[in-house]
Order: sequence, then C-alpha cells, then structure tokens
Amino acid sequence: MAQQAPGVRIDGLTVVYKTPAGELPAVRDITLTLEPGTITGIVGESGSGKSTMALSLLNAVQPPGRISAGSVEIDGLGDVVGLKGEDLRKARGKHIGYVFQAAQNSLNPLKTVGKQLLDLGRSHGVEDLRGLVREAKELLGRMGLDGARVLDSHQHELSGGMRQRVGIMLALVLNAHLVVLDEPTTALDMITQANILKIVREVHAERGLTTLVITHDIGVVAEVADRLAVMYGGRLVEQGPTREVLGSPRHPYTRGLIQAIPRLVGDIDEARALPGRPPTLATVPKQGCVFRERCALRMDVCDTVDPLPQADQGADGSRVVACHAVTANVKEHA
Amino acid sequence: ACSGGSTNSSGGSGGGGGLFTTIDVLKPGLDASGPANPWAPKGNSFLGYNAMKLGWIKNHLTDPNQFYPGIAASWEIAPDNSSITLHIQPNAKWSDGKPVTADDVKLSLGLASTTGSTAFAVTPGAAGVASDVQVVDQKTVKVSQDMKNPSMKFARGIMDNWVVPAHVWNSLLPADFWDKLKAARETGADADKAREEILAIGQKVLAFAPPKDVSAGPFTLERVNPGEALLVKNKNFYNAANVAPAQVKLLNYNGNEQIWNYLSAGKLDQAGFTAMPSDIMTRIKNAPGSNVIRGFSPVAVGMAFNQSKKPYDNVHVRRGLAYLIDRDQVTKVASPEGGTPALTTSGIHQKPAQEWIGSELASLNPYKHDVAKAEEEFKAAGLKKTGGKWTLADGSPWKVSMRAPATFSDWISAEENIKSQLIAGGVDAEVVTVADYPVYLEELDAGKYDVGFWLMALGPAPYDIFQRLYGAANGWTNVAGKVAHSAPGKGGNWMGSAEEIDVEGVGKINPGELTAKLNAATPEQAKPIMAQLAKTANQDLPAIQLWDYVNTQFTNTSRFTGWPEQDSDLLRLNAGVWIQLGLIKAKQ
Amino acid sequence: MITGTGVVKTFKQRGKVLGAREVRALRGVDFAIPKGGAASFIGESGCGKTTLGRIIAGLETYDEGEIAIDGVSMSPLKQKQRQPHFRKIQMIHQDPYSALNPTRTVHQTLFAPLSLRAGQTGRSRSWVEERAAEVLSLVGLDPGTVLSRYPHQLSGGMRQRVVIARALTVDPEMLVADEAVSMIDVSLRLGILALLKDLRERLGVSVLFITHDVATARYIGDDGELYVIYRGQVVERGAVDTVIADPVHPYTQSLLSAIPVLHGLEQPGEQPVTPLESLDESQADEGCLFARRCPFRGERCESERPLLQLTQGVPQEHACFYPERRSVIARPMSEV
Amino acid sequence: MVVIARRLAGHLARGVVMILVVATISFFIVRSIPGDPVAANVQKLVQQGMDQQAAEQATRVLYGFQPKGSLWEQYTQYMSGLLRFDLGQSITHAGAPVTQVLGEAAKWTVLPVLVGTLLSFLVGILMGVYAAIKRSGKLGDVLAISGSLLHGIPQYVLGLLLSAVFATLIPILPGDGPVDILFEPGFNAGYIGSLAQHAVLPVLTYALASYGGWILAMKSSVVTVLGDDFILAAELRGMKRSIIFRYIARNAILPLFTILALSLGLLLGGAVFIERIFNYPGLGLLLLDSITMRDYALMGGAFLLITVSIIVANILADLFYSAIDPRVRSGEEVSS
Amino acid sequence: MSVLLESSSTSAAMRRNFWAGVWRVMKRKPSRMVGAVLVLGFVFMGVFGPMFYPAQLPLDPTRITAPPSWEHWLGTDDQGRDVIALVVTGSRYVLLAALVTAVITVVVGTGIGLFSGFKRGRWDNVLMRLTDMKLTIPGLPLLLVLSTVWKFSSAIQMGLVLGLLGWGGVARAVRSQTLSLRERGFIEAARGLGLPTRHIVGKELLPSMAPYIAMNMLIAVTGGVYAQVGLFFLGVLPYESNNWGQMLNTAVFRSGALQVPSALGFLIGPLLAILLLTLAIVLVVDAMDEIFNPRLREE
Ligand SMILES: Nc1ncnc2c1ncn2[C@@H]1O[C@H](COP(=O)(O)OP(=O)(O)OP(=O)(O)O)[C@@H](O)[C@H]1O
Ligand SMILES: Nc1ncnc2c1ncn2[C@@H]1O[C@H](COP(=O)(O)OP(=O)(O)OP(=O)(O)O)[C@@H](O)[C@H]1O
Ligand SMILES: [Mg+2]
Ligand SMILES: [Mg+2]
Ligand code: NI
Repeated sequence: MAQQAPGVRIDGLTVVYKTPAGELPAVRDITLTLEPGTITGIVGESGSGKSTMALSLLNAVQPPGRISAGSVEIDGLGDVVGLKGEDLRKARGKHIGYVFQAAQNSLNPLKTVGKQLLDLGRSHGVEDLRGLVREAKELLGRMGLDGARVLDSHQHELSGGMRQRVGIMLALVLNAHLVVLDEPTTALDMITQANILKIVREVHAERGLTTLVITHDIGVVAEVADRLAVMYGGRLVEQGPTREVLGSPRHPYTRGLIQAIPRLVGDIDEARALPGRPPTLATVPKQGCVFRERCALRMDVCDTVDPLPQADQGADGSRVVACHAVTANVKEHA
Repeated sequence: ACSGGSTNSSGGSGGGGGLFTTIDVLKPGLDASGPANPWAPKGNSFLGYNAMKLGWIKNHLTDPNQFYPGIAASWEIAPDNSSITLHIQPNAKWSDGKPVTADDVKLSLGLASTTGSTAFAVTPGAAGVASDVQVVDQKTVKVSQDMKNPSMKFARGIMDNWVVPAHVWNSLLPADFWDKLKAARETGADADKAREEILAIGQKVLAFAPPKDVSAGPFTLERVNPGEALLVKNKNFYNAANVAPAQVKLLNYNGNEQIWNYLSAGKLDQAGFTAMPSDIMTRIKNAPGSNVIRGFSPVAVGMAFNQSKKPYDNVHVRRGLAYLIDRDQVTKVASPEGGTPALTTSGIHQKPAQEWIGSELASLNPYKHDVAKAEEEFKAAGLKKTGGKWTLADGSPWKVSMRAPATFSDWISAEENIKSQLIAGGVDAEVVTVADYPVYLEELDAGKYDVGFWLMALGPAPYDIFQRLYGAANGWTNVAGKVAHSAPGKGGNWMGSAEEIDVEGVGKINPGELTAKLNAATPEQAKPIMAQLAKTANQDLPAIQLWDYVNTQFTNTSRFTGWPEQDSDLLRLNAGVWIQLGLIKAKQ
Repeated sequence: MITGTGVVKTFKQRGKVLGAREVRALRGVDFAIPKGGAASFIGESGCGKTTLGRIIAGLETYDEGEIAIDGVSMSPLKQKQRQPHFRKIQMIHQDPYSALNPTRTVHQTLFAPLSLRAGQTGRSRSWVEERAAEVLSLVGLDPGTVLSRYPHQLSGGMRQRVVIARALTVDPEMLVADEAVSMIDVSLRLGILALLKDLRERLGVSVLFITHDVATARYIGDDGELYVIYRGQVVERGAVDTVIADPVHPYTQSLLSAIPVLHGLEQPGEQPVTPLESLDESQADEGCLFARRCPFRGERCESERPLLQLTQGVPQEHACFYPERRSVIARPMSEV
Repeated sequence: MVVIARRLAGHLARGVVMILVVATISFFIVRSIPGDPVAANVQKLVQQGMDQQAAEQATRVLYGFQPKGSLWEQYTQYMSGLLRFDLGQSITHAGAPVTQVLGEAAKWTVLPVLVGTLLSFLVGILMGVYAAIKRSGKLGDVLAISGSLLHGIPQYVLGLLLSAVFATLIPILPGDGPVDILFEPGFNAGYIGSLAQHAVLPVLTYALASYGGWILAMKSSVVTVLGDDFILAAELRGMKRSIIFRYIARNAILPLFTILALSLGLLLGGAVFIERIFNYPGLGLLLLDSITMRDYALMGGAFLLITVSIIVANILADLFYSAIDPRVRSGEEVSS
Repeated sequence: MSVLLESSSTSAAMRRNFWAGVWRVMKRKPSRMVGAVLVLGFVFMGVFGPMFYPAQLPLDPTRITAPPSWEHWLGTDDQGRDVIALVVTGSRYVLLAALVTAVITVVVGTGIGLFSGFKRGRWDNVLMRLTDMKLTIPGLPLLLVLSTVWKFSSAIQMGLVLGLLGWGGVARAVRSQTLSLRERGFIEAARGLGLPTRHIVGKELLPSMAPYIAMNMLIAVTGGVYAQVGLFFLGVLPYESNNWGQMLNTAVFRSGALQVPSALGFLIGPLLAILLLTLAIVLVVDAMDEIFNPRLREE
C-alpha cells in the first residue's frame, strides 16, 4: 500500500496502569491531531505520560497498562485501538515506524543488524529481501554510515549514535510513513544529538513522513518540530506551532518550563526554576487541574474542574491551551 | 538381574542342566576388569566354581583337619602331624586339556607362600609352617611341617590352598625361589632381604592377570560385567559327569538389601548368609522353593571390657552387667536370623563347647537375666545406687560407653538394645560409633574404649578359640612358640586382664600360656585345658559372650535338588563345592 | 586552592585473559581552581571529565603529574595521608538516586559524618542535631519534613539537595558536581544551579562543575573558568562568557553549534561547525587529537600536537594551530 | 577466533592449576585419614579362618601396593605420576592401575548423568519458558513452586522415592545394577535393551534432580529477557511471534550454559547417592567403596576424576558460551 | 567516639510499614502461610520436640519395623521405637547442625564476599580464586573423603564442617552484590566523607544486602539438612541413634524398607520430614523474594 504521509487523529485517549492503588491514568483524555507531513513534538517531564502515549499510537501499551478510552485514527489504517492480532502486527513496522526510547538496546545482542533486518523482512512478507537490504544500505548511507559494515555488525560493535541511526533505519526500511521517535537523543552527547536531529529532519523531508518526536528536552523539539505539544501529569496542557508556543507560551506550565531553560547568552537572572515538583502516577490530582499545585495563577475552580482545551486558529495552525486562568483571561479581553 | 527384569528363564542358552544362579557373599562389588586370579581381592576366581583348592574344609565342631577332596583326591597325615602326602585326582585336567600335576601343586604352594598362607608363613618361627615341599611323582606331593613350632592345624593349612596351572603362572616364581623361602624363615639381614623379595613377588602374584581363565574346577569364567559374572561348564573337569548346571551366574551386590531382593524373588539357587531383619526372612521363606539350611558357624560375639578402665577392673561390675543384660532380647533385636543367644560365657561357641568340656558346661554360671543378682554384684563392687542410678564408689557418675564401628549394623543394634536395658536397670549407658572398622580396630587397640564388641570363639581349632580372649588383644604374644606378656595398655593389650587369675576350683592359672599350649595339643590333651580356660572366662568375664553365630544358607529347590541337610558338614562351603562333589542335581 | 599540572591517567582494561587494552583517559591536564572560585569542564561523552573530577575529589588515583591542595603536593603522600586533604573536596554525584542509600533516612545519612566529626572534635550531640538542620536549610530544605524521610520519598531535586547537604557536613572547600543536574527534571534544574552559586557566594566554597550542557556552566557564577576537554586534553580554557561568545578552537565551536536552537526564541548562529564523524577513542594519537574530525585541519595538524597556549589576539588559552573566532551560537531574537 | 583461543588458553591454564591444587588437597586429606586398614584386613582374614600370622602376611603383601617413603617423597611421586596420567595402584583391585579402574567406572556415571542432564535440560527449558510466560497465573505459580521444590529436594530423596515406587511397590522397572548378564555384551537388542531398562530409574533421578533447577533458571532468564528493550522493540517493529520467540529463547538460554556446567558438578557429586541406591557401578560407588576399604590411591583418584570432569565441563560450557555469544567472541566482557 | 542513636520514631514507623507489607505478601498466596507455619513448626519441633518424649524412647522388641498402626502412625523402627517419636526427637540434632551450617555459611560467605568485593585488587583475586576452587570441588565427594578424617561427634561440629565447606556460593553472590553496590554513589560518598570502613560495611552495605543474606541463610539451612542426612544415609558417619539420615540408612540397608512394605513407614518418616522442610523453605523463600523485592513491594 503505497500511501503518502498519513494524518493521525487522537481523540479522548486515556491509558491506565493497574497498580496496587487501583487503575491510575498515565494519559488522560488527550486529543491531538498530527497533520500529514508535519513533525510534531511532544515535551513533558519524566513521568508525564509521553512514552505511554507514543505506545498507544501502535496500540502497544504494555501490561499492566491498557487503553481504557478514546481512539487513534490513522489514515489508511483506521482506528488502531480496535486493531488486533495479525492486523495489528502488520501495521507495526510497515505503516508505523517506531524508534525506541532506549534505542541503545533495541537490537538483539546475539544477531547482526543484517540478520535482524532479514527477520523483519520475513515478518512482513517482503519477497525481495535483496531489495530490502539494498534499501537499508541506502538509508544507512544517507545517514552517514557504511551500510555494508553496519549490517554485518552486532549491537555491541556500534556506538550509541550508530545504534540510534540503525533504529531509525529499521523504522523506515519497510516504507512506513508515520514515524514515532521516543526520546531519540537521550543518552547521546551533544554532537551526536545534533547529527541525529539533522538526520531526522532530512529524512522526514525526503521521504514525506508524518513524524512524532517525543522528548523531555524542549531544545530538541524546538530544533526539529513544526508543532509542539506540552504534556503534564498525563494531560496535554498546550499545543500549537513550535515558534508560537516558544515565542509566546500561554499555559503557566509552558511558561515556567521555557523560563527554566538555561541560556547560552543573555541575562542569567531571567531564568528560574519552577517551584514544586512534577507529579507521579500516584500523586497526580484525580480531579481539577493537574498543574494547580505549582501554578502561580491558581484559582478556586482549578481544584475541582478540569480545564477544557480551548482552541484558536493562528496563522501557522491551531493553538490549544487547557487552563482556567488563560481561558478566563482571554474571555476578559474579549 | 533385578526385580522386574528378566529372570533365569530368559537365559535360554543354558541347556542341559540349565543355569545355576548364586552370589558370592564374600565379594561385594564384582569387578568386571578383575583377573581370574584367586589371590586378587577383586579377582574373578570363584571358590569351588573356577577356583580349586587342594581340599575343602569340613564344617567340623572340633577337628580342624577334616576335608572333602578337591585337587587332592586323598591324603595321608603323618601320625605326629609332621607331614602330609597328597594324591592328586588322577583325572584332573585343566580346562585347556593339560593334566593337573604335582608341579602345578608345588608352584601353587610357592605362590601361596608369597601372598600369605597359614602353612606358608614367611615369619620366622611361625607355628605350623611347611618346611619342605617334595614332588614324589607326577601325581603325589609330600609336604613336611617344621617341627620346631608345630601346629595341630598344619594339614588344614596345606589343604586350604589354591591350585593354579603352572604353565600359566610359571613366570612368577624365580628359579631360586624355594631357597629364598628357606632363607626368609631365618633371622638376620639376609632373611630380611629374602622376605622383601618374596613380598615383591607376592605383589606380582596379586596383580597377575592370566590372559584367559584356565581352571581345573567344574566351570570356567565366560565373562563378567558390572552386574554379574557368567561361568560355563568345564568339560575337562574330572567329575564333569556329575556336574549338573551348564552355566553358573554369580550376581553382583553392593549391599545386603540386594541379596534380600534376589532371595525374596526366588532368583538365587543358593546364597550364603547375610544379616537380615525377620520380616525379610519371612518373605524369603515364602518365596517359591525357598529353603533355609542352618548349621554351625564357629564364631561368637562378645562385649569385651577394657579392664584398665574403672570400674571394669572389678569383676563384680562385669558380672553385674552380665546379669543385667538379657541376651535373648539382644539377639532377637540384633541378629534374629544369624545368631542364637549364648547360653553362657565360656569363650567357646555353645555347640562345640559340649564336645570340648562336656559336663563341665553345666557347672558354668549361665548369667541368666536377673536384676536382683546384678544389684548384688554392683553392691559387692562397691557401687552406689542414688536416685535409681548406679554411681561409682566415690559417687561420681558411671556411664557404660559402648563402641562399635558404624558399618556393623547388628553390633550397633545390639548396643542400642543393651543401652536401653542398662538404662532401665539404673545404669547409664551410651552407644558411640566410629567411622568404620579400621578406625575401630585402631582405637580399640590403643585402649581408647571402655567397652567394645569383639568376635570370639573362632573355631574349630582350640588354640584359635581362646586366642581371641587370651591372645594378643589381652597381652599374650606367641612368637615362635614362646609366650610373652605385655602389661595392660602396652603392645596391643587393650583388654588388660591380670596375667594370673585365681579360678575357683582350678587355682591360679596363666590363661595365656595355657592357650599357647593348645596350639600343638592333641584333642585329648586339649580337652582339660579347654575346660580350665572356659571356667576362667566364665568367672573372670573378660568379655560377655552375647550370641553365637549360626551359619545360615539359602537354597531354592525350584530348579535344583540335592542340597545339604541341616547341620551338614558341607555348610561352610559354598555351592560350587557342592556342585563339584556331584551333590546337586537338576530338578526333573 | 587546587592546582593540577600535567595530570595523566591511563586505564588498563582488565578482565581480558591475556593482554590488556589501554584507555588514555587524561593526557596531561593542567588546571587551577582558586578558593571560592568556579570552574566548569565541558566535553563530549568519554572525553575524561568524570575521570578528572574523580581524581580531583580523591576518589581515583592519577598516574603522572601533580596535584596540590592548598599548596600541599599530593604526589609524595600515601593514600591514607592524602585523605584528610581530599576530604576538603566533596563529590556531588550525577545520579541522586544511587547517591543516597535507600535503606537509610536523611537523618541517618547526615548524622553519620556529623557524629564522626562531633566525636573527633568533642562536640555534643545537640551540635549534630543543629548542624544537620543547618545544612538542610542551607540547601533549601525544611529539616522538619525531610529529616525522617527515606530517599524514595523525595523528588529528584530534593534528593540532589540532600546529597549536597551531606557534602556540606564536612565543611568542604570545594564541591565537584559531576553532571549534577542532568538527571533532574528540567523544571528543577535551575534550582540546583542557583543553590550551587548561592553556596559559593555565602560559604566561599569553590565549585568544579562538570557538564555537557555549556549553558548551565554560566549559572555557577560568571567569574568562572571554562575548560573544554577533548580526549583527555584541555583544548580551550578561559572565562565562561568569553569562551561561549568567542570560541576559537574548532572543537569548542562544534560543541557550541550542536546546542539545539530554540526556534521562536533564538536565531541560529551564522557559522555552525558540526563534525559528522563520531568520537573514536581508538583513533591514532599523532598530531592534533581533533584533526580527523576537524573541517579546518591543515597539514601541520596531522603530524604535530598543538599545546594549550595563549596566542596574540585571542583572550583565552587554546590548543589549536589555526585559532579563529566563529559565530556559532544561537542568539536570542531580542538581540538580533 | 583469537579471543576464543586466548580464553581457552586462560581456562586451560587455570584448569591445570586447579587440578594440581585439588590433587594436592586430596593427596593430603586421604593420607590424614585415621584408622588402620591393615588391622582391619587382618581381622577380616582371621574371621574367614586364616591364621593370625598368615593374615598379617597376606595383608602386608596387599598393602605393599601403597607407595612408600616419606610423605614428601610420596607426594612428589604422586604428582609426577599425575603428569603421566598415572594415579597409582588400587589396593582393593590388587595393584590394578587406578586409571583403569576409574575408566571402567566412569562410563556408568558419565552416560546416565549426560542423558539425565540433557533430558531435564530440554524439558526444563520448555517448562521454564512456559512458567515465565504464565508467571502471573496459577499454572506458572505451580510450575515455579514445583520447580523450586524439585530443585530443593536432595537427590537421595528422589532416588529413594522412585525406587520405592517403581522398583518395589509397582515393580515395573529394575532398581539395581546396570544390566542383565545373560545378554552377550555388544550391539544386540537384548543387551542394549537391558542396559536401557536398567538405566531408566537412575537417569530419571538425575533428570528430576536437575529439572527443577532448569525450570527456575530458564524462567528467570526468560523473564529478564522479556524485560529487555529489544524484545519490545521487535514487537513494535511488527516481527512475527515465532521470530520473537526465537529471540527470547536464544538470549535466555545463553546464560544457562554456565549453570549447565555447575549442574553437571552437582550431579556428579550426587552420583554417590544415586549409584548407592540403584547399585550402579559408577564413580560414586567406587569412591564410597574405596573409602570403606581405605584404598587411598583409588579414593584420591575417584575424587580427582570427579573434580576434573567438573572443571572440564566448566571450560566446555564457557567455550560453548563464547562460541555463540558475539559479545564474548569479540572480547567484550559480559557481566552477569 | 560517641555513637548516636538513630531516630527511633522513623524506624518504628518503617518497621510497622514493613510488617504490613509482609502481611500483604503472605495473604496474597495462602501457600506462603502454609510455608511459614511449617517453618515455625519445624523450629518448635527442634526446640521443644524432644521434651515431649523421655530421653530414652520406649522400645518394644516384639514390634520391630512394624507397619503403621493406630498406636504408631508411621510404624516402628528396627528397635521397635515409634517412627514419629524418632523423627521428632531426631529433629534437634539435624536442625541444630543445619542452623550452625547456615550461620557459618552465611557469616563466612558474607565476610569473604564483602571483604573481597570491598577491597578488590589482589585480595579479591586471591579470594575469588579460592572461592572458584571451592565451587568447583564437588561438595559431597569432598565430604565423603573428609568424613573419614573428621569425627562429627556433635551437631555443632557437623554444622561447622558443613558450613566451612558451603560458603562458596554465598561469597560469590555477596561479592558481586558488593561490587555493584560499590558502584552506587552512596558508598563512594561515604568514603569521600571519611566515614570509617566499619560504618560503610556495617551501616551501608550490610543492610542493603540483609534480605538477600536472610534468604541465603534459609537456603543454607536446607543445604545443611540435606548434606548431613545424606552422609548419615550413606553410612559414612558414626552411627547416631536418633537422626533422620540414620533412620533412612537403617530403613533401607538394614530393615529392607525398599523390599518389605511393613518397614516402609520407617522410610517414609524421615523422607516426609525432609520433603516438608523443603516445601516450607521454598514457600517462605518465595514470599521473602516478594517482600524484599522493592519492585514488588512498592504499593
Ligand atoms: N508498567 C507500569 N506500571 C505502572 N505504572 C507505569 C508503568 N509504566 C509507566 N507507568 C507510569 O505511567 C506514567 C507515565 O509513564 P511514561 O513512561 O509514559 O512517562 P514518560 O513521560 O515517558 O517518562 P520518561 O521521560 O521518564 O520516559 C508514569 O507515572 C509511570 O510511573
Ligand atoms: N574505571 C575505568 N576503567 C576503564 N576505563 C575507564 C574507567 N573510567 C573511565 N574509563 C574510560 O576513560 C575515558 C573517560 O571516561 P570519563 O568517564 O571520564 O568520561 P566523561 O567525560 O565523564 O564521559 P560522560 O560524559 O559519558 O560521563 C572513557 O573512554 C572511559 O571508557
Ligand atoms: Mg518515556
Ligand atoms: Mg561522566
Ligand atoms: Ni541452584
């Protein structure tokens, strides 16, 4: 099925994990659209539910977690949440490429990359395995690696950056047009990170992909993403075009986050840390705004009512914010 | 074969008289690679089957010199015991067809002297040793005793020797061997050297592996594997016509329980004695065709005291203990099938005792179980009873500490039982075991134990009987016919009896010297000495005789008949001898 | 005051049956950290930052060169004799999760070193209590709520503060913070950085800050020095702001241009330098260590090793034959 | 290849040292055993009706096979013999070379142990995978607990139970000895069949005794691998279940090779019990016999052989391991 | 040096928490309760069991190796003593020796492992070579050989020897744990702070390994039981009138328990005791595994 960059519509997605304290949501009621051909970045601190959401895109949330509500519509595939068995398996890899959070260890240590590539081809019924290898070599070459050598190597013979590139190759080699990268540069040093980000950008453009990049590092998203979504405590608190969100953040959390970035130049006193600490699955408030504990704009209503995402249309696409204070502010102005 | 496995019928190859299945109780753990060498401890030469002796010792109560013919068809013993003339079976042939000759016999006797043999000891001055082996003609050999220190058992020492084919074993003895042997019997440096050389030859003999089993017996070795040895009939055997089985299977065993299994499954045509509990005995008796023959076994077991230790130096303590222990119960628990409770303590097995001392036996104290008498004796010994417990005269606690090697389960059972009985009688007791027999003997010898078990009454020769009580273990050593006594605790004297004992109705005697006299005494001379010694043992109690062993043989009448009667004089010999004598017949 | 000259460290990788591989972690490093001063080490992964930090904290020995603490040379001293000197230098580990014993409360963690000192100096138990509360307050924690907690009951930022508080129990003269913020949630990082700066100002402790994120180095204090390390060698050294604004070594320039640009807030630099090749430790040692990856290498670079030096017209020390200023870092939109 | 060769060389060197040490230890232990085997032999012969003096002489001849000289001379003699694979002469076997006696016995131990191990390895691994997959269910629990139980139960208990049930209560299998004599040894159906029939119970005991260990080891290994990222990664790439299963299996079995060697050691050690219970004429029984007979040379030899085979098994397992683990092959040290 | 008391309130709360966790884990699977009860039962049996019987067990020479009956639930032994009474009174020796074994195994093993992992370097090398050797030499054959040299005249001695032979595995495991803990920052930090080794080992390292050591200890107890019972069963140790292994030996090799069903009870008695002990310890270790595994304990 030769399709071009698919669009993805996540609607009301909720994922819960079973814990001794009952089923707790790690991702709650998230609605997000990935426009075809764009790079969307999701930022959030550790434990905010980023990986969980990324896995939901492949309907691959690992037990004891499960998708308890919502849908993930992918062009050409339909609602992934409803997919099962072989259909689901075939969708993975072929339609959706996934680059693992710990791509460092995403390869079987006992087999060469090439053998694993062939396994992948066989799994997806690729007839022309030679063609697959050729394609893989080309991709690797594109990313600045010696394809033949890499395919003959075991995981331990590759550096972190090389492994990450192999991960990207394996995600793309079956011609998937939706690619999810979970923390693609964590644990890599700056120069390698810059290289990987460059590759992501270039490959995205060349192959016409829809890309989702997940990271805790705003810099990474700022570097590559067209659109940016901010997660906090399992909720999507703000989204919009990257430049706009960075340039004029609306949600108090986004603001705080951007303010907390150490800067290379400028007045160092401008930057300051966000008070309080990020919630965990157990401490995230069950009702009301998840951010209120650390919020400077906290109002009474925040304690009880979940702020609904409010969208408005900007020049570069829609912007969505979920905050009572912001909404109230906007209303006041209106 | 094992339970569930194939039985005799699966053999099939037997034909004729069929297959005879037995076990050699003296050889646990058959060694598949062992040589057909009767001297090798793990060799595959089986007494009576493929290994022949000059003659077969009868199970006689008192006379050690009674034999069935083996390689020797007949023999004459000089009246003064100074020589024995052997006449070889005229038709005897080796399995390879060569006749058995006087040379074979002479060579075999030579070999025997290198490996240690009663009549061929290389110790200077040893008793009952052959001084000369003379080939009279091709079928006659004369052996003379060295009369410097003669023994009543000389003839037995000669007859009880293996005969092997000279044409196979020749190379082991050097040409000057007999001279060497003579030299070795002397004293001095040359003799020492000769003895060393003979020792070295002996080692070669033990290790010698004939390329093929050449036997003059009724069978030859066919093959051995870790489970069994298979023997086939030797057509050249002189009495082959009367040998019923065509094949003999000798089963391997590593523990007694295996023999019980074989017997209860009715698999063995014959087996020697192994200790067993009554339940097993019942089971074995219930096996089809099963048959138990009992006879005399010249061994008794006693509880021996170390008289260097208090309070066992006091004869009243020993007697008290003798009264306190119910020997019937001990025997029932410890050796229900293998022994009969000793009627009394005489140092002699009760069966030959009648022969040796006759009416005197009745006058001995039977030490019937009697708590009251025990108390009396203890009191006489000055022991005190406080709080239901006997203590030493000075009030210090007294505990009878009995020792046994851990591997001797019947002794341990007996001691355990005695312990219970003693405790019930107010005497504290314990059983302490040591790793095994070697350690036991070493420590016993070193005088470390208060009380230990000791085999006694090893007949039938009178000297051997009392040698157990009044021999080396009690301080008396008999070197070249001269008796010496070492003090308690020295020179292996762990029993520690007094050197002279005042015996009621006899007077003061030296039991060691009396015992030594038995060596060369004729039965008539021996009898009064035996009576004196029995009385001594009975009164002085160096050991309490607990039970006398019974020789129990298991046979099975399903396949073969012609088994010896109860108490037969064949009983200490094994089925191989019975077969070669032509007694065993295949069942029709 | 801590100085080091020509510090060399070579690891022999053992565990192999026969033959050993050598890793040259440090190849003659000079440094000087004044009392109350600050220094930051930056560089790629594996360039030897941690090794150097550990050597300075006395947790690792060095093979050659010389380290002097307050003028006392460490080289002639035995391990035992070095210890009291090195105690003045405390290490703050990168990972606050493993730096605290999960089975011990904050109370127990702080009390052990404090009561040891109390024992040595004959102070009372109440002093220990007071001092514990004091160091916790110093790092911005409330003693009342934190003391009785176990590490797993604290957030990452709080844990890192406890780690710092523990280091403060021995009144150190210097803290070695090895990537002290990289494992802490983004929103909390600045807090720790501010704390370190604060401690410098208030207590006069000097701080050795090891990081791969150059921007954070600025937050330790603007009077600090920046050491750029490459394969065990210092390739550029100068005041933090100078080096960031005017890097002259191509490696420093690569590092700086690799920092992601916050599009929307910042404008990328004009002359970014990004080597495509990744670091290869096993590469040959002749010539400039960076030569193979350097886009500006000349013939001389292949054969001769440049040494750290000052050259005319360049404000900072550098180890490059062809130093040249390049504008590589992103600038805030507002400035442009 | 070079790495493997080096590893092999290292192992061999260490193995040889080990063997020498074990030989030394066993030499001295064996010679420090108390007890007077000579007196025991004399007593035995006397009971069989031999004269005291003759018995002494016969015993002297027999024990003449024991090496003479000072302890040190004996030791050097023993060690130099060892280099020529000469372990001395067995007394109970009348001077037969110990090596020959051991050779006879070894086959009765090695074969059943190997067959039993292989059997339990196969079944245990399968069940281990199953237990890992079903680990949160009842069945997995039962499998794991029964595995622990079997792993925990000493071999002799298993042997006794099997013997009581299958050889005594329901006598369907032979419970003692290795073979029935009436079959001509060699390649014929009867003999082989009898061998096999007799081997069932011992082999089963060996198998059961090690089976629990396999289940546990495999389960935990699979659980570890299941938690490894690359399995999830493969799943996310849409790999076929069968391929993922192969990935899991191969990676999980790998660490079991080390355990394989250890378990061989355990089984060989347990051979004493199993051979005693089933009267199997192997090394264990030989060792036991030699101890009761105080056959020093044989005792030392049997002990040495058992130890050496464990050392060799360890080396083989490690080589096998390195042959299939590319990390080891290329010289990287693999932890755990 | 003044040693300060540790804050008692927190540790008390912690302890309460811990026991609540234990209870939860035990409740999750009833089999674990069974295990715990069985272990307690064995402890009780070892400590108080022999008090219920006279020092000299009554024997009945008329009923030797009798089959199970109302009077003797598992029959009688070859002396006519009650098998259950023998198992109970014999447990003290067996369990005491096993306890000594376990204590020595764990103390020596932990000591060597800690020392080796902590000191590293030459000592580590030497000790680990030693440990490797110990692990390679098969324990049972060595014990067989040793049993002829040593006289295991008391339970304590028995345990001593078994313990001295058994520490290898624990040492190896403790060492690797120590090595991995060493890598953790807190040990390094403690050294940097100048805390004495005593403190580091006693307060930082050991508590982190305590659960692991406890589990090893339990397993070592079973190991101790098996080894000594096995040796007695083979009959290489001096006869002990009242011991499970001796019972097995007498039952099999003397009373023909594998030949005549009447003596089967005599065999079953000690076998059952060993099976139950194994089961108990397996179940308890299973529970401990969960209790001490922080991943599983986390609520
Ligand atoms: N298997 C699980 N069982 C229980 N809770 C889980 C599980 N996996 C994740 N969680 C919880 O779900 C929440 C979201 O986890 P997730 O991995 O999606 O976070 P993340 O944003 O990717 O964090 P990180 O930056 O650390 O990768 C966290 O609070 C985490 O503790
Ligand atoms: N204990 C050690 N044994 C062997 N090699 C070591 C050891 N410690 C460090 N190395 C090696 O020394 C070099 C420098 O390591 P170091 O940890 O100092 O780097 P780093 O700059 O701190 O890297 P990162 O940014 O990844 O923390 C590396 O190649 C590393 O592999
Ligand atoms: Mg994540
Ligand atoms: Mg580092
Ligand atoms: Ni195990």
